[in-house]
Amino acid sequence: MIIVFGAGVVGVLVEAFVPRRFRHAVQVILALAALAAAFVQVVRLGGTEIIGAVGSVAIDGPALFLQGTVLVLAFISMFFFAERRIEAGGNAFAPAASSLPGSEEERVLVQQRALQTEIYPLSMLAVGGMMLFPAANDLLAMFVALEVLSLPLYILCGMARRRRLLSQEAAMKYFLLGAFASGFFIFGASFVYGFAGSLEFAEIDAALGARVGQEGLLLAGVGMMAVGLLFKIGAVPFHAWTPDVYQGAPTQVTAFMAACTKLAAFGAMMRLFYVGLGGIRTDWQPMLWAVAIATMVVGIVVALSQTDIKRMLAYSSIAHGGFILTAFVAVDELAIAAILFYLAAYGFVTLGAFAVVTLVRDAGGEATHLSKWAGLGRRSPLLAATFGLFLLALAGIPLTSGFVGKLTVFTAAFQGGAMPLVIVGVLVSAVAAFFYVRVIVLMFFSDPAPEGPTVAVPSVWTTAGIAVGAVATIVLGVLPGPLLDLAEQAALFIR
Amino acid sequence: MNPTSYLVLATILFTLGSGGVLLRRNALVAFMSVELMLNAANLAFVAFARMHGALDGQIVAFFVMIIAAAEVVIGLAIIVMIFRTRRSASVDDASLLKL
Amino acid sequence: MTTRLADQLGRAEIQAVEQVEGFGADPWWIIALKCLGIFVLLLLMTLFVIVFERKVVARMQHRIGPNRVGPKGWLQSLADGVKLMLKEDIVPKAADRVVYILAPIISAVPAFLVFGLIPLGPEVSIFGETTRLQLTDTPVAVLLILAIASSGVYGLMLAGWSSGSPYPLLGGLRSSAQVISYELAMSLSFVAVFLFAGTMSTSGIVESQERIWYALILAPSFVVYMVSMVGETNRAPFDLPEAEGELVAGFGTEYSSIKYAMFFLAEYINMINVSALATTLFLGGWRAPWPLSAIGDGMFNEGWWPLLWFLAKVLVLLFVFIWLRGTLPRFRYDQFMKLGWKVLIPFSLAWIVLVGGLRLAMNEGVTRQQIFLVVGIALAVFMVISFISSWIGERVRDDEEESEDAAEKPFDPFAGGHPVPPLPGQQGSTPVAATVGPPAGSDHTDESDSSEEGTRA
Amino acid sequence: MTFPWLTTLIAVPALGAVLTALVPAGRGRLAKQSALAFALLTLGVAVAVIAQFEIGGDRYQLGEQYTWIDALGIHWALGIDGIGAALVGLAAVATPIVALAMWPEADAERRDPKPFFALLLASEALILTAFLAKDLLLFYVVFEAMLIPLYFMIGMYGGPQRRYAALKFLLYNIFGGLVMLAAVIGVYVQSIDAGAPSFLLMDLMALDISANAQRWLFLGFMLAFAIKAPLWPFHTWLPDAAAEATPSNAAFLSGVADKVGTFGMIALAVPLFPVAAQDFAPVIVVLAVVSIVYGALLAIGQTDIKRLIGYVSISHFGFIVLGIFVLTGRGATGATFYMVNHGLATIALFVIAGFMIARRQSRMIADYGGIQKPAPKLAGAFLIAGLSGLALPPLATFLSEFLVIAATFEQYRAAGVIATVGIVLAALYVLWLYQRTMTGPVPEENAGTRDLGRRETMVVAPLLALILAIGVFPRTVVDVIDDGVAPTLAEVDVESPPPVVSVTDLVVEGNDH
Amino acid sequence: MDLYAPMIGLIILGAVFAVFSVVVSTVIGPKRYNRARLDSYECGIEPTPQPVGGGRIPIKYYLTAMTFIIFDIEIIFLYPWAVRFDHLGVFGFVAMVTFLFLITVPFVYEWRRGGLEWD
Repeated sequence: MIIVFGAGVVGVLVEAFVPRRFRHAVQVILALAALAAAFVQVVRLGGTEIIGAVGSVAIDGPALFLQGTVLVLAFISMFFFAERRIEAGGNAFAPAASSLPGSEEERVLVQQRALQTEIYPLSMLAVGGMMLFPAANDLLAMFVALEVLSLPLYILCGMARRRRLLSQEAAMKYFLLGAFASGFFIFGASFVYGFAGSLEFAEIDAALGARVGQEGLLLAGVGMMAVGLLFKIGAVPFHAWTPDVYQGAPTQVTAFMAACTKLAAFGAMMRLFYVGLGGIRTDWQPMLWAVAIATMVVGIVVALSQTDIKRMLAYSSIAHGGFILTAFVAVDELAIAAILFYLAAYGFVTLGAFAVVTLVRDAGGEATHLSKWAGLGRRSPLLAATFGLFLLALAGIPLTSGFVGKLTVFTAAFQGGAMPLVIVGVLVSAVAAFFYVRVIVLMFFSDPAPEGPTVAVPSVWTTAGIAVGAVATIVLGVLPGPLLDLAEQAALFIR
Repeated sequence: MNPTSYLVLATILFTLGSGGVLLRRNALVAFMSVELMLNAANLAFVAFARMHGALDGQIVAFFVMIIAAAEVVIGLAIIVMIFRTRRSASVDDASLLKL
Repeated sequence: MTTRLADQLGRAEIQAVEQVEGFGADPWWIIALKCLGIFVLLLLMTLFVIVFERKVVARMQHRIGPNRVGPKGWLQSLADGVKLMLKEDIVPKAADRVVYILAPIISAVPAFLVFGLIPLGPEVSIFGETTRLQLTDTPVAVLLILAIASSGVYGLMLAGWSSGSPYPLLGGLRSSAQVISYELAMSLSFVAVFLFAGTMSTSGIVESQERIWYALILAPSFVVYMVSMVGETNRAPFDLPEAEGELVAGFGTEYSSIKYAMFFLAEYINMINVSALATTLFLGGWRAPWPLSAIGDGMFNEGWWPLLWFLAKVLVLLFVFIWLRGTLPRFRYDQFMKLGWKVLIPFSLAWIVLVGGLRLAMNEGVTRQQIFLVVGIALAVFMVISFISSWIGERVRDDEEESEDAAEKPFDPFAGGHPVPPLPGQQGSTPVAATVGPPAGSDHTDESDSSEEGTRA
Repeated sequence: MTFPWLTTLIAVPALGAVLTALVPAGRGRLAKQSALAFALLTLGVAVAVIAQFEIGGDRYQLGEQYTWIDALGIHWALGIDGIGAALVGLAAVATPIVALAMWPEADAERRDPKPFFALLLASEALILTAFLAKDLLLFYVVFEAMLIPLYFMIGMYGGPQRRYAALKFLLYNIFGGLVMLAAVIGVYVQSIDAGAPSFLLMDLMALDISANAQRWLFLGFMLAFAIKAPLWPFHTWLPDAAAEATPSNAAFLSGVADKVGTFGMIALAVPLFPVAAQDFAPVIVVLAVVSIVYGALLAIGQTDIKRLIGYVSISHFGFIVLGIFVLTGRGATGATFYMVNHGLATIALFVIAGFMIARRQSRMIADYGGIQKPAPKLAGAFLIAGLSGLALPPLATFLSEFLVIAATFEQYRAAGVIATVGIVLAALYVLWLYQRTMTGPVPEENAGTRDLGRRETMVVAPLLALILAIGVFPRTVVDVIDDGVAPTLAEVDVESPPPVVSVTDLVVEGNDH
Repeated sequence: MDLYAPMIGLIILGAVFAVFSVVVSTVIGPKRYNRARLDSYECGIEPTPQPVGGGRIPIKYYLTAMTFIIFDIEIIFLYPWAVRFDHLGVFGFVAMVTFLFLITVPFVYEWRRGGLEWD
């Protein structure tokens, strides 16, 4: 974690001192090296269980698992960030985020092939926050991590090279609502603190049974903190930002964000609710039941009517959050393992899917309208097949990672006594299959649109990233054993 | 020390803030409302810290302040950016992203 | 983390630090008396300082200065005040009325407050009540002073904004930018003082200077403070907000009558304030200067005497203000900001670390020789590094300029948000100019840099 | 370690699918040849496997078991029993025939034929796995996974409405599948609660699941199977799919793939949840009877040949389900036997209909007439296939239908009566179809109809031969099936033994007719 | 609270004085209407109408404000640290140096990227 933060800091310095033409290479290498080094460190730490940093950071199975996953996913995301081929020499980001779209200044920068390199330090900082988030062992560290991971993302969202207005708008919406949610989180935290007299989860847990008469305070606090965290997850009814932001943000960032933020947020949520508030689970379980059902249903039902591929994936991501929540209400190790696995599996799929979206382009940039995807299977079967694979994984068809994920999650939920949730989940998955399959139909069975989009030939960066995503999807679908074992071993929080 | 009155104040501030975010159409105002929410949280933390006779609540308030500052910086950057591109800071004008 | 930190600090002390010895026990009438006293003192000093300034400056310029009103012209400022009171009060029609009227009040009121926290002397007896010669003190007095002082900025800002006119707006912005910039340096210069004093209460700081003034042992801090105090009060040579040549009268352009006088008053009181603060923090407060303090077993440090020393010290500092105004030309805005951000702040930060390190070393029992040795080596290393880095930096900067010169864009008159005419050497974005590449040269550094500036945001 | 016959049986078509997919584009013929070769090879392996099947041996033979996902107790567990053996045989026989039948059809398509053949082999591999799986999750995985190749087969080739049909097919089945997933998880959770998490069928069957839980889980399974083996009212995807897919594809779909549904009922739903099966049997019997009559009535009303055959299938699936849920050995044997026979008959019908459509370029019955004059062989084949749909002795279907109806009469007399009505209706639609298409005056445009060609004969002949052969010598097949049925129903018997005489006796008795 | 009460007295006094002066001056000052006098001052040229809600504020000032906020926060941390310096020992010193370093990084960045250039 410190390695990543360090890399972020060094990245800023690089930004400051290295001349422009070397910046990109240096930043990419730095980012990748840092992520790899951090991953090695996480692996070396495997199995340790300590509470460090004066009690505010807990290194345990779930934390390490999620940190490792975040690192791997971020590593792949960096591949996409580094892609320069599809935008004729530039990457997918505006050369200078502050320049006015269409202004002289921008034109010059584009001509110069100026590259946006600040994305790397920014994403390093975000990754650092994501690593801290699931490891945070007190309310303060959790809040700090929440912000550290969010703030760079807000900015990253506004940096798209094409469709700048959309992108900036996404950034603003994300920012306003995100800040709103973190306001809820911290206010709720203050109530919980007021109730328990301590910030540390273990002590909060201890206080749950000890203090009576102030449950109102506690529950209000828990509710508000849940709002903050559910927002990050994109659960209904706090999901309103997701489609807008996913659509508006540069697709690479969307991929990164969709995969990694969800991961980190679920990790944090598990720690908060399991470790800190495990004692009052009967109080918060009904709430999460309702949220889970609403999330699944709304996510899928609204996704049905989408015509933009990024929005559709956004709603699907909301729904997947709902699936994970079904397991969340079953508080046991099986559930933790299931969630961990699902998150990892989902991360790879999402990354891959969004990366494919970056490749389908027309004159105006990415062609995200569904009608433009018609007949893609004829024109570039390999790409369409890959995307089809990701869609099938999202739909949870067997032999893909999505299926195993769903299986584990529903198993956990079922065992935790949440059978109605499982049934809703299953019904909703069936509906979900409809729109995933619809895209496949469109790609393979429709005649190509006459002036349809072209598929950009990516450089080795994106190709490698998508390939990793696809391979992971299949491997986790066919041979999920090792990762499942790992998740199971990791599924124990320390207090 | 009885924190009730402080809590009531904090809650009122928080409600005002959240109301502001939801109701005001100007991005800057909404954004300031968010800051108000954070400060309400600060107040609550400090009040509770007094109640428990512990310092950690106050320390949290410090951190919240930094984070609020960081948010200000980021938020202003984004809002100014939008303002420059479209010469308006109204949330309603930013409506390219619709369902 | 926090819980444990709190334990480290010791919970018992929390309650203890909430009171400052010797305060908070005055009867109400003494408080009222003190308030009134401070108020009158400030008004009188303002009146005095204005005339004093005019006379000193006149003397420096070989003029006579005011000499008509009152004995030798000493009532000149009082007369000016009365005159301003009787002038027509104009509210421009583009102005935001409420804010426009409130702005001078907002700027004046905080100015009065600061003095409430300044210790003017030790314990004295007023009508039989023993009390300290200070309105009040709190454990965070200096912080409070800073807060009060900076709230005065709102007055300037709002005045500029509410006038509904371009010059005041720019003036207001400038002055607030200036004030907040220099406030940073100023605040940073205090840190070393707190480090030594171990308290933020003003009386406590004066107490701790019994042996030696901080101006001596913390000379760099003092220098930083002196510079920033001038910047903070918008005084020459840093009086950019009212730079007549550029901005007419800055934020006060649209003000007239007593409202204008209010700003004026606030400015002068602020001068007195910062001088008083300097006295308190660095010059031993009300303590008698060295030779006097030795006389008669410290008799000059008791009773009402210290008030005299205090005022004398303040006056000396005020004289410095006037002296500066009389001798130094006005800075350019960019030079001024550069001084603040690129010199004072980094320097202060480095100084804080150094002081902290030294004090830590002393606390940990390291001997002086060792300290000097380490400091010497560190200095040498630092110099070598800075030399090399500046050398490399130049090279890199040259590279960068080269690469960016190619992209030199035509001069955009709206780049800063406001239309400005092109500087010599810059090309307007007329069709003709666009075809002509501007000559490569150092003139363009700023321009190309500012194109990048926003990427940070 | 013995030779992993069953894995080989699955691996051969899977390998074939991969290799066929790797055939370079444009070499359609090579793809076809490769697919056919692999399908025949699979048939060979299947024959070898079935030959090793010992009647009266262990319940599951040639078992293989490897741990797949340890964390969830999932295994790659295969085994073959009587029911499985019969259906494996069916699938292995059907695939090369379908591949061969598709041969000309593929040429008529505008698309590259390669994907079809690759997908065909892939789905064969998955279907075989389903018949052999002895791990519930493995079964589920292939049960769902096979939808994908089938979906593409329908969606990429066929009539103008094929995309709609494909989507409908997929959605219906995914819906059913996901509900089943919930039930699968439910069973698994039961096993966790029992302290031995496992997906192995043998372990699961040994579980003692409470009656209430059984009912819910049973419903979950049954929904999926009922959709797959289209049981009224979950049938509506089949007519569309049958009408829009290419004829040989439709043959494969309803002849082979849908058998997984009925196979699931008899091999999974009933033995896993014996109590629930008994509770729900009356309901399902009613549905089955409705299916029979409804399918038959709608078949009569159809104007589209393929759609008609689709409805015929629904009617026949009704018989199969009926046979299973009378819950007697006779019924189950009959149903399984029916599966095989119906598979053969349906394939024959679809394939021959496909030949006709290829000639006339129309699916409308009204466009035909008098075909038997210009193309007597075609008409003859069609008649035999049709009659086998009608279950006329000595054709194969007769015995199975008889077994089912006899068993039904023993248990549910009313249902038996109504099911018999279905037979009458069957006679009506088959004969009427034949009459409308083959007999009568020859319209001008049908005068030049070619008779069956050489390859077409190669396709039809083995089918008809098999139908006839099994009809005349049912004993072998029935014995094999019966060997599987006995232990399966034993689970039901444990709870409440049905009033049955020895199963074998009944079969023999039935055979004597 | 007793410590802060006297300040309120001073606030009241200052406010009364300021408000009183302003009010008195409006009352006793002359009123002579003149259109030109009520226009905003632009060196005599026809005043440009200001947009509603004040004019546009150059971006530069936002930058300054943002940087200020960062340092202000830093100072908030420095003050208590300085006051308790002797009690915090080596740990406190190291922590603060780290913190200062981290604050310096963006500062250096801004410096290098031209955020500290005024013109």
